[in-house]
Amino acid sequence: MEQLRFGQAIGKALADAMEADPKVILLGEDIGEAGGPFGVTRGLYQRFGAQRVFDFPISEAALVGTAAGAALSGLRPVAEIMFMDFCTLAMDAIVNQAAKAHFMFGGQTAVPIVVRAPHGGGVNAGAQHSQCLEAWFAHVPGLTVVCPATPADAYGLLRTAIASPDPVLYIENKALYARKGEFPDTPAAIPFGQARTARAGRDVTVVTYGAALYQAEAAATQAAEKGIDVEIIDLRSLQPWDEAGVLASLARTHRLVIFHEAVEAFGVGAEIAARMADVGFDELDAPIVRVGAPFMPTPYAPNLESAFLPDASRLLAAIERVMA
Amino acid sequence: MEQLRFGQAIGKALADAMEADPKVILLGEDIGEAGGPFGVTRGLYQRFGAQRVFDFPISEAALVGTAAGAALSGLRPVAEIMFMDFCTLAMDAIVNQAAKAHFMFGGQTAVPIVVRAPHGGGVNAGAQHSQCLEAWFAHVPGLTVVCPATPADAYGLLRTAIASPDPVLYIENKALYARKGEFPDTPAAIPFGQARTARAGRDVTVVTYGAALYQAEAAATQAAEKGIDVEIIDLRSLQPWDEAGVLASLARTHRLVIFHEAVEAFGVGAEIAARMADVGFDELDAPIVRVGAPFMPTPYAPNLESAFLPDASRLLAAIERVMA
Amino acid sequence: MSKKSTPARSGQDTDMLLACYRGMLRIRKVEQRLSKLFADKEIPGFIHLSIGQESVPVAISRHLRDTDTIAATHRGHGQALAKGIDLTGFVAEMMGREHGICRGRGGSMHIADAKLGMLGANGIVGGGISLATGSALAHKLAGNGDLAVCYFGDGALAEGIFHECLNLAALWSLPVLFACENNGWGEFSRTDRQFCGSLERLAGAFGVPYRYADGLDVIEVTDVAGTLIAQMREDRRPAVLECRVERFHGHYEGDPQKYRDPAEMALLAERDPLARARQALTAAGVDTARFEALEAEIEAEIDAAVAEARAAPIPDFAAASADVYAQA
Amino acid sequence: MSKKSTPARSGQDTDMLLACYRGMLRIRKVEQRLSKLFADKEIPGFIHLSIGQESVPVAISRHLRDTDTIAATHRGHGQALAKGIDLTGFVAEMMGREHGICRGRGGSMHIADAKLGMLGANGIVGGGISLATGSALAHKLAGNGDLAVCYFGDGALAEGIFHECLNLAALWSLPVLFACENNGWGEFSRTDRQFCGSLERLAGAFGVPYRYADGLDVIEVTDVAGTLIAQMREDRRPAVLECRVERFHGHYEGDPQKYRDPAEMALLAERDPLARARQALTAAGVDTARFEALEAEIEAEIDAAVAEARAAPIPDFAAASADVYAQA
Ligand SMILES: Cc1ncc(C[n+]2csc(CCOP(=O)(O)OP(=O)(O)O)c2C)c(N)n1
Ligand SMILES: Cc1ncc(C[n+]2csc(CCOP(=O)(O)OP(=O)(O)O)c2C)c(N)n1
Ligand SMILES: [Mg+2]
Ligand SMILES: [Mg+2]
Repeated sequence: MEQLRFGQAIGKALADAMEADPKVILLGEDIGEAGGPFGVTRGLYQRFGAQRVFDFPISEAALVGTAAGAALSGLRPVAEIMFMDFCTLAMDAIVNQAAKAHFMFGGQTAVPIVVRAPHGGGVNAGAQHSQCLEAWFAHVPGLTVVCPATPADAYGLLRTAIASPDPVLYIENKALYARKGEFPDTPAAIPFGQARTARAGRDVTVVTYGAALYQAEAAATQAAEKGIDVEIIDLRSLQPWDEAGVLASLARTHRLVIFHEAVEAFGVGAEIAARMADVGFDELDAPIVRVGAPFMPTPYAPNLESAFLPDASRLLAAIERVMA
Repeated sequence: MEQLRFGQAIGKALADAMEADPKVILLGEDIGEAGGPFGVTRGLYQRFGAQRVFDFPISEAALVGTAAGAALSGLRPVAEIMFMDFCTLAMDAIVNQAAKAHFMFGGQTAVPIVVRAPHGGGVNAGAQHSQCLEAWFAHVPGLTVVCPATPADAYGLLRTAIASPDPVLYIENKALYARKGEFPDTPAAIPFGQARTARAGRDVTVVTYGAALYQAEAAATQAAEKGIDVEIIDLRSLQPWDEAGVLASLARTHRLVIFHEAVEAFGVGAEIAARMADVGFDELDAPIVRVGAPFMPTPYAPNLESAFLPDASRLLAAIERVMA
Repeated sequence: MSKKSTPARSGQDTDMLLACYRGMLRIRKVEQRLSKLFADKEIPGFIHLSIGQESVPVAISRHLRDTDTIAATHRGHGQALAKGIDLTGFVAEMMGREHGICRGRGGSMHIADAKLGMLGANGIVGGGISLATGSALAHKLAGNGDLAVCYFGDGALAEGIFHECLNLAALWSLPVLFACENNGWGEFSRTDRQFCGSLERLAGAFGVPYRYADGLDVIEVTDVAGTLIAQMREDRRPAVLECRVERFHGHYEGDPQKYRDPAEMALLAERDPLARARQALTAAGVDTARFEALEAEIEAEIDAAVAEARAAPIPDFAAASADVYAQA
Repeated sequence: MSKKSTPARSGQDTDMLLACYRGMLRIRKVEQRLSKLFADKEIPGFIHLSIGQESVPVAISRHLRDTDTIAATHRGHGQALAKGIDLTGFVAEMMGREHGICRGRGGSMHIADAKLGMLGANGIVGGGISLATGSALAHKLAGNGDLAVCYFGDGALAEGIFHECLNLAALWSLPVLFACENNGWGEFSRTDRQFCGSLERLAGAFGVPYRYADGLDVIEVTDVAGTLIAQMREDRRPAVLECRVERFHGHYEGDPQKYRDPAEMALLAERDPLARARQALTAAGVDTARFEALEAEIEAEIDAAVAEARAAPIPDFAAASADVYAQA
């Protein structure tokens, strides 16, 4: 196993997919010669050329809309939205066009696009460059939503996303780009809808995804010192998500905490909690507790943003609460 | 008490607000001379003139963006998005501009806009003219989201929304426009965040909002025949929502079903369920069950759409399940 | 409003005009039947008829291949029929049947026939613009000589996506024909109260060739579209075609059009591309019997399609709900 | 690139040029200090400096009232400073302090001063365009004679919202000045690889007056902006102003600009509006002592602001989290 950075794993998945299938093209602002705002696409323009890697004008609605149109005509475009916050400009193409075409047209067509969108805070970029909006997309029938936490998952899920005939929101936390992790010698595609047990434990299940995983691991370590054995489920896919996997863990631990960076209210965690309060009700020995960002825009000042972002200590407090 | 149609109550709230405050203006496609696609603004152009009621070009992004800009400069615009589905084109103005300005600017400014958006199906209008997307907006700090079910609430919440210094998504189910209901002689503003007990009952709490209320009432009647006494809470406000009110009801009935027209997965009901599985955990005698639309785009064919829309029979089955 | 009718210059010209007339008549007759089926509640929801606007898709489609793609609008029945959509599948779709081209899941605003390169009709004004532009990108990269046609109404000119795609198509030299069916109205409002730009000058601002044609005259549209499309097959660049047409019916079927000036309505008959073509054909010697035969032929086709659609089963909900994703 | 310097035509002209020079110098010096504070990690996040582009906001602001509104961009420090924002509040905001104009909640991309009619800087490219257009609608309805200025970069030209608002402003006669700071770049890509429209012809397509001015010459920009704005106060219509400027620093501070041709970079100094103005002032007899005094004065102001900002407390989280809604 070599070590690879998260951002490099994404770049490698793009490169391997482009190598494997000439129909894969990349569209995005500054992704070409410049290698992308976060360097994720570095070298791809040079390697695959201007007929495969397209620097897009600053027009996000057209970006996703043309990707969808190209997909309807046989290509497999991967569109990069520079910051997930800018998805606001492309919602029609994502939600009303790409997500619905297969169904509305009675199964005649498919829209195999991937929309890559970096989310997350921690870099003092302010309220319009930090949002985690995945819950919106998970609510839209026809979309698939994934959010990897490790380089191996980043690679595997992106390969699956690009191979998928359906539109996929592929969400990458920008704080992870530089983070190194183990990378298999022969990396594999990872199916949608399968969670990964990031840490086995007996006392409480923590469900998380994306960069929050690392805070969860830190909290689990601290909890272990207090004699609490935490199981961590990294969802990886948010739509579909691994309900059976979460339920199986809950059936062992009987306690559930859901942890994510996104705003807690009406976030992804709400759906997990709601399902477990239904299908997992008989397994529950304690309230289901969610830990997410408070209900406010991402603040700029470093001290405000640190207080805003959900962290290990808030998670630990929630773990202790459900253990009490 | 006279009887008024739901759509007329909205029109009256607009008229009264315009009468009371010259800063209130209306912006929307075909809302002027034509009286609006659903007749809601009928007569307002004739009454208040072209300086208060504006027919907007078909450009939804500019519609909400200019409303927000006008609000920043002292007006109180009410913008109509013809179908809620077209909010996809105005998400940036709603989410990145209007919702955040007060916070981002350190409280210097307010953005008193109301975005009126008709949601809901039942008229065989297909996948792009039927969506209930309220969960998106409830997830966005800075926005207020309301969804009335009765003419009186439609009036009262719209007056409150227009008077509010904050951006409000005011969601009206288009199937309700022609529906008549009691209308008080001196209609009052209705505060945000207060649910209404639409039916008192002891056995199970049904939380709902919008047009689904009427299906819930039908289900409650059917349940009563089976000896089940249903309490119906009409949320009215979705962000903020009346957590204390729902909890108080749950503390009496110990059983909770959440019912809405929107797609169930990641919908508004998920948040209600998640909160009750936390703060209401000790009150629960049964799983929390949600009933919403299945995870698919709204289909066109009448038989498909009927099967798609959540109805009293599905709700009744859920009620029976939690009573079992 | 000029009253000169299209001169039928030769036998060949007459054949072509007759073919155009037939295409327009077929759309007209189909939509008149849809209007009736709608009034009889055999078609649910709402439908937008293109009666008065038939010349544009008929003329454009004469120059299209099966592999060329089109993005259609909410007022797109004619666009679909002219591209060659199967009539039974089309009618059955409106009627919400399993044999509908979209298996009853889409309806009038979402008619699509993938085999014919239809990127779908669209319920979002301007929604097809970026789809067509993207499709043109695919054509360009495939090097197949195909092009994409983007139909849109004058109301859609105000949407930002038009600007974004005009820029992209010009910047990247994409073979997309932006075909504006300008009927002067967006729903219940005159377009001149909604949009004050000149389409010709907008196209010019991006260096995109622009041509105007009077939709009253199907031959003029055919000629102009032919010139643009031939050029596009050559140079693989975008172009804009604007056609003035009239919307005879309401915005949606059942719209009483109270907002329209009766005097203006009264003049519509003079702006009927079918009447105009028939006049020219008559002048060229086509006789009544021929017209009657044409009508009968088309009515028979429609009767058969409607009968077949009526007989078709309604769609199965379980199957529909299982078909949200293409991935099995 | 012409080397002629702005002729200072009279004593009055010299005073005006000096005032412009002082305004530009103040922006330059503030941003140079921000650059240092950023390098020293006293400013977090990312900031976009407008060094090389100071002439445009300085020139425009000369014609603005306090009650005129402006929508600023992500590269908007100069736009805010020229409008008169309090320097301490400005610097403290960058430093994330409670005394920041936005109480540390906004940062560089969200600088706003409501008292000065600032509709806010914006992190969304093109995000301010509709805000300014809406503000102009408010001015128009209030009948107050005020106008709105919408600053935007050349990269924003590709966003559809520009088209939508240009149409609206022209259609409704809204007093909004669309002021394009054209620096030839959008992030790391040349704008000519992103946008192929002519702004002049776009404006023309909507019948909106357009003027170009060379941002190298602050007097030229002042004159042209003055003409447009005077006209706008009169006729209450929109106008477009395009100014060519140079972006001396990277897209964001710390950007090594490897993607730029060193030869082009070397020529930048010749395109410095401050150098140009100083040259003209020198020719008009302004001596070194005067320049030094100016610099010293500005540096002292900046020193004081930075010191005060540094001394300010960091914001309180509980207070911030309670201030998401204006409604108490
Ligand atoms: C984005 C969006 N906004 C508004 C509507 C509602 N709507 C449907 S058709 C229409 C008018 C469109 O006018 P035009 O493009 O000229 O087409 P026409 O109906 O005249 O053929 C409007 C406003 C819509 N469907 N989509
Ligand atoms: C909607 C949106 N898309 C992309 C970005 C990322 N971005 C920030 S600045 C910029 C370039 C903008 O270019 P221009 O408008 O010319 O302004 P300049 O930076 O040159 O002053 C881009 C693409 C953004 N902030 N918002
Ligand atoms: Mg029209
Ligand atoms: Mg620029």
